[in-house]
Amino acid sequence: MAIAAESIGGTPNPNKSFGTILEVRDVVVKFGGIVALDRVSFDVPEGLIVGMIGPNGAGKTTLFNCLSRLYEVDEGDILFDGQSILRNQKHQISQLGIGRTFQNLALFASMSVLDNILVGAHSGSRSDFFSDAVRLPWVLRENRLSHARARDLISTLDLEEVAHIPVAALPFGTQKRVELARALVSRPRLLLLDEPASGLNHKEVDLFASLIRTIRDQNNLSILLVEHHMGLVMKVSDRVVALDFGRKIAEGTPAEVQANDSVIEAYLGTVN
Amino acid sequence: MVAMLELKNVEAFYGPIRALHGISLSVEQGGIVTVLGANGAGKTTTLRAICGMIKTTGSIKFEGREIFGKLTESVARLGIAHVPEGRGTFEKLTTEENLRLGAFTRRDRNAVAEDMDRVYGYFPVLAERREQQAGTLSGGEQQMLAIGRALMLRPRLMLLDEPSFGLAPMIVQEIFRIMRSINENDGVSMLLVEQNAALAMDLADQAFLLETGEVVMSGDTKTMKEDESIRTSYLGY
Amino acid sequence: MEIFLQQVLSGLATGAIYASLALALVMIYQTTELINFAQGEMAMFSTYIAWALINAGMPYWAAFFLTIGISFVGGMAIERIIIRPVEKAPVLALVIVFIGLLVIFNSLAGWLWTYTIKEFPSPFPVGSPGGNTYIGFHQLGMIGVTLLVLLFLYLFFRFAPLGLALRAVAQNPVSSRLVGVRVGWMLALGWGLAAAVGAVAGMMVAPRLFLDPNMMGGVLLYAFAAALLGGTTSPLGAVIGGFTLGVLENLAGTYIPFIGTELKLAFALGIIILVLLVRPQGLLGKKIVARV
Amino acid sequence: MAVDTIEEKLATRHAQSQLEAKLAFYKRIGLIGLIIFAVALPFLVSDFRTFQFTRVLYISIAVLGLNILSGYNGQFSLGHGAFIALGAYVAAIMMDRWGVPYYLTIIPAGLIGFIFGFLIGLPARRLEGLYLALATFGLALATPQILKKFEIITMGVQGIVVDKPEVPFGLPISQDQWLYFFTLMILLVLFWAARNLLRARTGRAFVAIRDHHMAAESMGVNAGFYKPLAFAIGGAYAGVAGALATITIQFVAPDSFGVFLSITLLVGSVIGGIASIGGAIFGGIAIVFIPNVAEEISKAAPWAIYGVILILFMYAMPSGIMGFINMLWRGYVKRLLTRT
Amino acid sequence: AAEYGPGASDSEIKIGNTNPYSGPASAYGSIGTVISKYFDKVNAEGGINGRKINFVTLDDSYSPPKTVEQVRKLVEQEKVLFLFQTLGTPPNSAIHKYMNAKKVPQLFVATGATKWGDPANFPWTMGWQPNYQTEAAIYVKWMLDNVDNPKIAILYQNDDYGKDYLQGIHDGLGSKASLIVLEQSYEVTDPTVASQMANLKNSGANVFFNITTPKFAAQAIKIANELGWNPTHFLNNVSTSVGSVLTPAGLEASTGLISTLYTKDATDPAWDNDPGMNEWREFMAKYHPKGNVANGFNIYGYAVAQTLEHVLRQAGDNLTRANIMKEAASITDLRIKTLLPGILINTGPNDFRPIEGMQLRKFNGTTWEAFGPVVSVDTSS
Ligand SMILES: Nc1ncnc2c1ncn2[C@@H]1O[C@H](COP(=O)(O)OP(=O)(O)OP(=O)(O)O)[C@@H](O)[C@H]1O
Ligand SMILES: Nc1ncnc2c1ncn2[C@@H]1O[C@H](COP(=O)(O)OP(=O)(O)OP(=O)(O)O)[C@@H](O)[C@H]1O
Ligand SMILES: [Mg+2]
Ligand SMILES: [Mg+2]
Repeated sequence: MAIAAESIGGTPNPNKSFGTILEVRDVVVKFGGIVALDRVSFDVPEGLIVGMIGPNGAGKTTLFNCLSRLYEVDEGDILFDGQSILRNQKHQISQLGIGRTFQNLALFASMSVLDNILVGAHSGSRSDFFSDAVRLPWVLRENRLSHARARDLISTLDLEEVAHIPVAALPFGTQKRVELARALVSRPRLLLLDEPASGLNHKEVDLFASLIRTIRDQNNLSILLVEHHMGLVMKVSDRVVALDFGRKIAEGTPAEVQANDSVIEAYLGTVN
Repeated sequence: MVAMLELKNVEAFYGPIRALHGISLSVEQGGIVTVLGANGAGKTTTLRAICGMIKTTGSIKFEGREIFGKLTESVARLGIAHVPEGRGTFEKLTTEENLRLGAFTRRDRNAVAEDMDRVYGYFPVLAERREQQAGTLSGGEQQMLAIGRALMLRPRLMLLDEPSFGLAPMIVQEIFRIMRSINENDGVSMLLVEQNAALAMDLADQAFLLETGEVVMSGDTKTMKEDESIRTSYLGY
Repeated sequence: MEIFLQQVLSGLATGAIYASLALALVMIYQTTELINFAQGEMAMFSTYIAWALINAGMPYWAAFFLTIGISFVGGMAIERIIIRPVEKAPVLALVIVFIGLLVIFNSLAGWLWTYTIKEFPSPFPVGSPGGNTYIGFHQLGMIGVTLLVLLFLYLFFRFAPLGLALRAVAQNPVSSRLVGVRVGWMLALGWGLAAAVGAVAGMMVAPRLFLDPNMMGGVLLYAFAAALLGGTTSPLGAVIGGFTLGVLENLAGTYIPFIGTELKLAFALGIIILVLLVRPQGLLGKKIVARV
Repeated sequence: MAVDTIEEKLATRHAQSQLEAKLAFYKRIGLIGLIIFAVALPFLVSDFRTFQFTRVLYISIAVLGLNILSGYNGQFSLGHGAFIALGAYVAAIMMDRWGVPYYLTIIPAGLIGFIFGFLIGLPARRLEGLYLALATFGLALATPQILKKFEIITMGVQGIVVDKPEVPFGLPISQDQWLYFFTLMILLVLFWAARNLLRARTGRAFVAIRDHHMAAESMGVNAGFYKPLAFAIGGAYAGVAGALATITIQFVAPDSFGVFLSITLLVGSVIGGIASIGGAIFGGIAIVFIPNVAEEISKAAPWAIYGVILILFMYAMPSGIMGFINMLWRGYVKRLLTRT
Repeated sequence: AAEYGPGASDSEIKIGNTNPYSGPASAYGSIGTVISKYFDKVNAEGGINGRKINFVTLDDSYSPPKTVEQVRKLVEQEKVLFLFQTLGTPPNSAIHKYMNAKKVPQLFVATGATKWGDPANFPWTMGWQPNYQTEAAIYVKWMLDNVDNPKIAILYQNDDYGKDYLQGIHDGLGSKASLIVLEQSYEVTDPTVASQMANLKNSGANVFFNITTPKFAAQAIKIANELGWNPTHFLNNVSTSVGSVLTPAGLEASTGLISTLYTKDATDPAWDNDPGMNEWREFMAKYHPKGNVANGFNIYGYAVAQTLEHVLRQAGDNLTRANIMKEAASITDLRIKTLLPGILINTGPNDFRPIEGMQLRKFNGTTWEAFGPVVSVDTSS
């Protein structure tokens, strides 16, 4: 990855505006007898990176799936920009301005990198099947714009060499970058990243940290980041939320959470 | 003493693409070897080659016998367990069925039951999720399941492809503890691919560094840890 | 009321026909997660083998079990020889091979034994219990045999580790190999068992439907529907599905004038699809969830 | 993948784009050549052969519809023949009852195919894989029965006979040739439209749903709309094909639209290459000519030969003819790449 | 001097045919096969007027579009002199217009629909067998004369063939159509007709018209017996084979069935020593050993091929399409030895229905016994 590494470190984000972009209110999700989320509440302030940590099975991905409306919320509410998103359907979420990546990769295996990213632009474009079929001029214009944006991201994320290769044949780390590009192409305002650094080695994690911050700064993004790589979480997060057994057990600055006893007991272990 | 596993000049192919360009490495009886390398270096491919999962050339010997060209299932039946990249969960089966499949080749029912309890002891969360459809487990739970399933084989050699993948820090420590204990108590040898190089280097006696399908450096872990480039790229200090 | 009873019983008897082939479909589904479109024709072909054996003077039960054996081996051979080259091909390529097998068996049977219908003996006594006009010994026997096959499959999947291995192979052959499951043999075993179960089905239905190369053509769709209605992974579901379908179509054909006998199948299918819309895993199938 | 300097990177990229341009040029030349060949064909062969190729053309249109639905959108249909039947009857009834000229039946047939496709696609949203196969198989099975049932409209088992279109504008060609050109024209328009559609937003949405349903939704693709849309487009293509079939055969009857028609379409689609546009043409050729070949080989059991041909085909080309051609093409490109 | 149309020459007469050798109707394919074999025999014995018969028979799977294609191939590419015995109502309907526009004879088509005997509108098309409506009308007439207080139940195949019979029954009943208490149909793809039979029995009918093809006929007879239903049971001519329908259904259950026949039945012991049938048996043994003698189609095909042979002999050296049609329309009192005694073939410029007579027969447990004279009902309307 050839990402400029200027903005490594915890320099405060100049775009910070202190509005709240996402409010999670007392969310409960149950699967049969299992309570995966138990009255979880927290906010993501606009322009900040909020890290979310917690043991395996704590409910982090479940929360993401609620935000994407892939899972139904049993109780509680989720507000984006002050509006409940629970009235929206899954496909409307990206249009609201929430983009995401997936923990276990969810790429379109047969498509090329470029096409994968272009699907990400779906919600940002308007053409319908008829205008597509007869190539109306405005469709071509729109298409050119999506392509330009995708090309931009391809070069930012250093994917040029593989732009036309079907994603299934790419190494894991590259696929993760494709997912990131796909999430970014629709210019989301809130980005949900589910374990973006898993499978990366130490150097790659460092590069990734700076990449996230650059992207955030350039696009005025807010980010909710789930990660087990504590180094990364501590480095990039402005705030951290910790979950355990579906409950929020701590919230605060990275340093506060890292020092929290319940977090150490449930998550970090004593050696760290 | 013959090496437990010995790869000589192994090349591997995805269709026409050559992903390994002649790898040689060996794992001693009872030893732990780690393979490091950047994304796409060929670590996973090396493990796949050993298990006969892709087209390969060269020689692969297990306990002195050539296993090159054997079917994957026959390799497994020799006592080689593989925790694959991406976990390879049987998504529609339950947690317990996944574990039972791990012991498919074994006939010692009682010991299997014991091992099942042992795995549940290592990963209590799996015990709670016994009847849950494995595909709905969280990422980390599935990773535990993959490791548990490999243990159910009672292997003599374990191939571990990023066992810490997606696991919470505490569980990672736990898993490395388990690996060490299995290695020490049961004499299980291990070939470990791991991004958390610091932990891997602590556990292993030998390390191999791969770059674009070739071994570029190897040696015992103590000396390797001293290496400047390894420190900056993999260990981060 | 009498006609109602008549139709229900006749529906059960017909349902047993659907159920018996549906069991074969469930068997193959467990190993491949696919429906073998040639299953019906394979069953028909097995029945011709039995017919030829009986005609050559072999006692019924000897022919019955020999046919099951031949079908088992034949099913394994088909998998090893014909299916294996496309094992890794896209699913649709496999479907085309199934269609190819279907027409080959049909045409081969027609060529060897002509399209003239043949009588096939029933192992059960002629007539009906107490001389009733509702249900005969053969139909009862057929229902009984179907339940026996069901029991066998249930025990097989419940207790034999092989049953679990078969399901594993269907879902994830790569991981199956990693735990030491001999995938090739499992597939062959699945095909062999499906062919054997199909042979039983064929020999049970032939006395009712008469043996001809198209005997199973019509049954296949019903069996397919029955298996899906019951839940493709559940042998018991398939049997319940078969009986339900048999009764449902009879009642629809009898009591809904517009549907009549022309659209009774379409109607029954419509109902099944409605059920599946509400309960996509079928009546007894386990709900399978995909998550990210 | 390790390219070190910017200069090197730019140089390889330049070479690559030159190569791409060259390959695109070859493809275009090939396509133009094919079209010229298609136009010249009726002048090279007999009227009977021309008629056969007309069948190939309209069947190809139906297969393309199925490719869009099953190949690109991943919705497996065993009942596509129902839409052909629909289009065929729309055309037959318009021509026979209302005296509408044949060329005015094409668009209504397509539209009605579209609407019915959409309606059938609505419940199909909740059915996947085998369940959809069953539902569509049922549709195929019920088609002739429904056509027989609604005798007042369809004339029941008797079928409807229509007239053969006359050659317009006093062109010096035979009726069969005219029909061929008429069909070819429609085919070219529909293939062009399909190509545009599949390369654009809609097509990407179709494939995204096929590849990863949930991720597609999260990217903003409304599967609840696009899945029925794929059915609708598949239905529209099949409807047009049905109208052309009526015009070409001049007869419709329920028994022309049995289960076997749907199965045949699927077979053609897979043999041609299901997730491809060009494959539809090979599919059409396969559907029309494989039975003839089978018959040439054995009169006694042509169907057995047909089955054997199918199986052998799948051995040789598991991804269909187009998949095979693509493989050769990629091999060729690779050789070009290594040479530069 | 000889006159030739396409496909005819000093040495050869080329004849086209389509048959379903594949697909759901493939049982009919044996007709095409036996006709081919018959022409092998004709050729082996020196041909017709010194010319060999070249019988080109193609598969159409009973699918009309396929028939059109195959027939165009025969006419335009193979350039046959005429078509003979193309099989099935829908396939023949599909080519009806084409054949008449091209003025190519569509001779002795293998279907019993009424529309093939319409020389005024379709002078190039001719049927052969008694049409289904005639047969149905014969049953109805006899029933009205002989059954007290009839209540009629009908089982029919839901296709052109079944509907034609149904039409015949309705026409025959005329104003008495209300005597029908229940009609039930089945599809050829149905596995069984058990449900229909239960309903028919339950309707309280005492007359049963069984309009089914062999497999379903056997099922219906068997099931009626199991249900303990004993109506006056009319079985259509299509399914009268003793060997392949009545024996599987059970001879006892079949006793009392009424049908009309026009061909002899090889499995009927009455014809065991019949010279006409012995000729046919010799033919089967020598030229078609794989053919099933219990299959009535083998007698049917033999008889219709003999009819054609007669026409071609009569045409002599004038082998134009027009003359073939003319000769086909001038047959008088032709007797074919495998047809029942008393069945004569007659055609004329306005009579395109070669066989119109049939004889009612009743099954006595071993054989079909004739009763009453050869009857024919005029259905040309
Ligand atoms: N569809 C489901 N059905 C049943 N249980 C589920 C389902 N989805 C999630 N769970 C359970 O809910 C709990 C929370 O899962 P989730 O994936 O949110 O965990 P997580 O915090 O993301 O863990 P990880 O760090 O391992 O990814 C887990 O115990 C999991 O087994
Ligand atoms: N299925 C595949 N098809 C084609 N090429 C592949 C496939 N899997 C891997 N490769 C290629 O083989 C090379 C080695 O990949 P491999 O997966 O072994 O890397 P790795 O070292 O395990 O990387 P990672 O850390 O990302 O897991 C890569 O260049 C990759 O693109
Ligand atoms: Mg998670
Ligand atoms: Mg790897």
